[in-house]
Amino acid sequence: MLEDTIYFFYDLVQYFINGLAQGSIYALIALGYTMVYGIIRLINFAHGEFYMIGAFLGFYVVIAGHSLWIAFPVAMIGSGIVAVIVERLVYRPIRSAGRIPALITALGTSLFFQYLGQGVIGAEPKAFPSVINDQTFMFGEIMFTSTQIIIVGVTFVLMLFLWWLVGYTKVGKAMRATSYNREAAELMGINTNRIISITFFIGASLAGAAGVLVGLYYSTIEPMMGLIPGLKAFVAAVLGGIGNIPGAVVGGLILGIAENLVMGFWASTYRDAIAFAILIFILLVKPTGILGKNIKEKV
Amino acid sequence: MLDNSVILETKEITMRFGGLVAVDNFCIQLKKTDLIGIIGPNGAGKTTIFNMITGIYTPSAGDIILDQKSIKNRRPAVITQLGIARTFQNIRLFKDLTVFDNIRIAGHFRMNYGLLSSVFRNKKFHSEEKRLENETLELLEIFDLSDKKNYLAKNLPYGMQRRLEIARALATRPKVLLLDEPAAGMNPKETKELTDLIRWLRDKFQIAILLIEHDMKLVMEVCEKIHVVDYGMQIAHGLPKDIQGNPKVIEAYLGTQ
Amino acid sequence: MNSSFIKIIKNILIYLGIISLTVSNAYSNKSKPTIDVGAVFAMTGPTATFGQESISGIKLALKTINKEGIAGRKIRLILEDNKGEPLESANAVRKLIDMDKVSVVLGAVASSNTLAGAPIAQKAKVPLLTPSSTNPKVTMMGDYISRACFTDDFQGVVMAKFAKETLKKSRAAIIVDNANDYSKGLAKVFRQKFQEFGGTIVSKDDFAYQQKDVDFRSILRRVKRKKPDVIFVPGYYTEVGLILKQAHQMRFNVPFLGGDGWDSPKLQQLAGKEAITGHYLSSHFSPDDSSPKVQNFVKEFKKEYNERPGAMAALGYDATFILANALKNAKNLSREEIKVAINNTKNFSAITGNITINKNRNAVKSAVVLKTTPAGNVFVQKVDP
Amino acid sequence: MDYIAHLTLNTGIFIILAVSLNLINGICGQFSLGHAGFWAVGAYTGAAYSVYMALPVPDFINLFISCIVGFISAAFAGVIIGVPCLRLRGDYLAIATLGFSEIIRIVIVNLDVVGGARGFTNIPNWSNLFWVYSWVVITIIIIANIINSTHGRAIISIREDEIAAESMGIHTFKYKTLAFVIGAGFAGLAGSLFAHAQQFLHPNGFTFLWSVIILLMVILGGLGSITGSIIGAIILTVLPELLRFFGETISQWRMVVYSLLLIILMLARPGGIFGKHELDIKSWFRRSKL
Repeated sequence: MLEDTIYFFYDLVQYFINGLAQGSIYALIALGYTMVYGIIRLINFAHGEFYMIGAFLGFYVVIAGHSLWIAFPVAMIGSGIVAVIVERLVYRPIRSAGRIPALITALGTSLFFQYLGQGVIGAEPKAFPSVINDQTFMFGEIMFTSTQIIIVGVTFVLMLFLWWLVGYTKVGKAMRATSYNREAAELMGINTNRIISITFFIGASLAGAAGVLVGLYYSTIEPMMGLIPGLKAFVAAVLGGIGNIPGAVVGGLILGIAENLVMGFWASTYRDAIAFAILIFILLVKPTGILGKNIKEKV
Repeated sequence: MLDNSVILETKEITMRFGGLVAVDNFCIQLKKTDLIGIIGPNGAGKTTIFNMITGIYTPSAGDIILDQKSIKNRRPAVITQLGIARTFQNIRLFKDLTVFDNIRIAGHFRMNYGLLSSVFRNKKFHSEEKRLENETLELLEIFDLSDKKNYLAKNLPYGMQRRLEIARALATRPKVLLLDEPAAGMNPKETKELTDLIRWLRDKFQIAILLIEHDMKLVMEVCEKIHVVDYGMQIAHGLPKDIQGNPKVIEAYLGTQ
Repeated sequence: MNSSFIKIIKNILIYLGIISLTVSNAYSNKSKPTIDVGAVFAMTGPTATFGQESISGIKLALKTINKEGIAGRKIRLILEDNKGEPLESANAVRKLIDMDKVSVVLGAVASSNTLAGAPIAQKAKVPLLTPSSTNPKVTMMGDYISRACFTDDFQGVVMAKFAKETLKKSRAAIIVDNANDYSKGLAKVFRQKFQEFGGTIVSKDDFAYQQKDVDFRSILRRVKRKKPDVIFVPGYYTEVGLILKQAHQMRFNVPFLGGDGWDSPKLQQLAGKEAITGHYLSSHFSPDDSSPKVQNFVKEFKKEYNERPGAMAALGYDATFILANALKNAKNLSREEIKVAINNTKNFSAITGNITINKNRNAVKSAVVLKTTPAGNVFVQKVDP
Repeated sequence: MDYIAHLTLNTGIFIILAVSLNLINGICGQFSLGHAGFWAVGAYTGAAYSVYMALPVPDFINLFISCIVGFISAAFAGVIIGVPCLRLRGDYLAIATLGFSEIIRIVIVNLDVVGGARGFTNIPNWSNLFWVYSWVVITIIIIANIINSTHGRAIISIREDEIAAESMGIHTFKYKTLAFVIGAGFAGLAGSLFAHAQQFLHPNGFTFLWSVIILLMVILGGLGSITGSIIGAIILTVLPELLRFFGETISQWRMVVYSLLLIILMLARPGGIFGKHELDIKSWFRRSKL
């Protein structure tokens, strides 16, 4: 009996650690979601595909024999550039047409990249080479790997960077102004189109970084890989309060941990159901998310 | 019954948003055919008072009595059905619908046929729709909007949109009509017409009217009694001529020297 | 209201007209110098990897077959994508039968897709041969439906027997892909047979994951708690590779067993060198098989696609040859006679074994048990039905 | 012409789905992304009736009962989902309904009585063109008649301005739920027809992607336009099939083509082909005379 209890706590900690690593990846994708939503109120369904593009860019750089120090920037800049192009060609013209047409366009863009990926690079999963020496650390019954540490670390650093960028720099101030009231920001001399492009670039770069991390962590990448994490990241963003940077990270971590607890103690069959149930619960109880602020509609 | 019985009364209603007190202990009484104005500087909490009366906000404290019954925790739709109609400061018409449909929608809750009748188009459906159509046309005639019947609401000139909104509110057959800055954005000629319209409405429909207005001239001319609010507090009430000379009111509007 | 009725009917008529025009232009008055064979596979969508691999095998086989042709006529492949979805599969099968007037349909991989298409082929009396749908229900749809592979039942028995009798293991855990009918079918048979042979299954319910999952650490942790000495994972290599890798990191030291879903060179890549060693799978053929037929296939496949062939490719290849053989033996090329010829396939020597189609239209052939190594799977034993 | 017959039949089913979703998204203005969930509920319950409980009556009566079963169960699911979720607005409602429809799918995967992940087989083939299009006509009449009544105007007013609607004495929540439940019910009915046409159901046939496709049909035609939805359903059912006729290469790339067309259409006509208006052939002639 006592042994069972001890095991229970060991397991709890273990699932927590696993969830932290998985949640960090959701968080990285969610950061981009939340930034884009925050600034133009668009659920950018194609965001999961930026993550996929980042993963493949990283993959090809590594395959070509370069180190991770090159793979990361290439993946981040590459998916950032793709995002900027998509924003320029597709989202900017549709922006004035309202939110629903923009949402549909985002769905179309997402499908486009998925199927383009399948056509160009093939549907079969590619094995991401293990370029770092993945060490396993054991503390009694609890185990974690160096990749897990890297993932959590990178996420944390990138979140802090973003937090600083949005909160304490001129660009960040312009972003906040654009998000609050685009017309007013424009009148204040802010080039809002440029700010929106920058936001897309940064958001997609983070997703690109997440793509490479996922390649390292799970060692598999494929063109459809963005679909589910994209949805989950959106759930995470809503969970934490959409438009809110620390919120996206908190939401991602909570989601990751909750999923791992469900898988560990119950059945993974219901894992996605639980993720959506959490989402619905949050929406009903506190629609602005855990860290979001309450806004009343003005009458 | 006495003709001048109180129809609507707010008893010390208070509205708090977090720490901010938007309206503090506001009291007002409307008799059956009263025409009362609420004035006050921007952000004084006037619209919040309307929102509480119409049920969009629930007051943090106090009570609202309509026809001797509390309507404090009722939904806006129920309050409208019980007899309070309103217009909005920033005109909330159904912009993409016709003038005719705007008015017909306001008659909805008095329609007496069910969903099945609308599917099977029975006798009841046709007679009720006919009745609504007649009432609507009548009202449009009164408001001089008959020839604009099939225009989309958004295509009407501004003054006409205001008029349509008032007509729409009246189509709910209210006992009390709340007008939120009806003259906002109107030119002097339109304002003059509005002044006449408001008086005429009260006499024709025998209703109580409560209006919020910035245009002092209109308020002074049309209202029989005026309440002044500032920072959510009622700082004065009385007859227009009394209000005009009240130092507190002047201070609220012009600031202290 | 009346006017909108008319509108609707008008719309329908117009669009029917457009279709029939397009179609009749393209398909009328065509004499057929070729034998048209339809293929329905997932070329796009989440399960496209299996469809694309199968098609590689089929095309390779056709290349050889069409060198000579069937009585001077070449086989023309008409490929339709089903996106891995049941509805699309049904549409594709209908299109092939109705528009292209194909003689035979090959497809699909996922049993859910084949099951959606099978009733249509049966009703239209067009033979449908599936290379790799292992759900027993598929061929129960009627006499025009047959398969070139064994069923879930057989593989489950093979691995249960192997675990108990060859590896001498007694406590098995089962990790199943819950969204996958193939995986659930195998798991069910394995559970039943392993217990019949005297083994224990460590948990009442199978441990479950879902296709497309990438993180299995928490499930594996639960499995470890039950202290099994062998673990049966009848999934597809896309997930199994990751399971093996993560299990290795978690210091599992028991063998993992699986079915033909494991059989792809990608498994080695996904799991990595350290994690891949010492597990077993049942499959249709072994690339190490020294028979010239198999060696030739492996060589040609490598030449064509620069990859080692997996099970799906081999099955696609074999199904095409079974079909070619049937076309040669058929009295004439009517669909009815082709069906008879396919169902009469006896002892046909193919790369996945000597194939006989039995009275339930399932392929009866031997299975092989392979052991995983970093260089590829190596042959352990052959199990006859 | 089995292929064309079935394509026509599927088109009919998607017309019902698109028109019913239009009631929720276009007419009432509530952005739902979970229509595939209701479709699945109707398909599975309708099929379960036919497989396990069919009465000894002629097929078409059984089909009728099965459609009613599908309608009622999907409408019931609509109540369960709508009552809590319809308090949400816009994107949030979209994501909540998406979540619910995924939950429905996951529950079906784990329900062995209807085949679970192995799929539901042996469903009788009762649907035919006549019954499907009878239901199409019935659906359109019912929904059009509701829209053109005081109840419909109440629903439309919610789309136009929810707060103003409430202030006009309309129980907005009641009418939102009503539109949602009726829409869900007809999706269920379409599901039952679908089950008896396909004879086989699999949870993978009701993924989130299908909710998106049905939504695209509605949006393509124009949110709020019934005729638009019908034409949107026709185009999006026929187009992917039509692309099959352009050879193997195009067929493999058709999803890319499809998504590109979608983006271009949105850029060119964001309101859909017909916007909020109904198709009126007479007005075309009037315009051309000018």
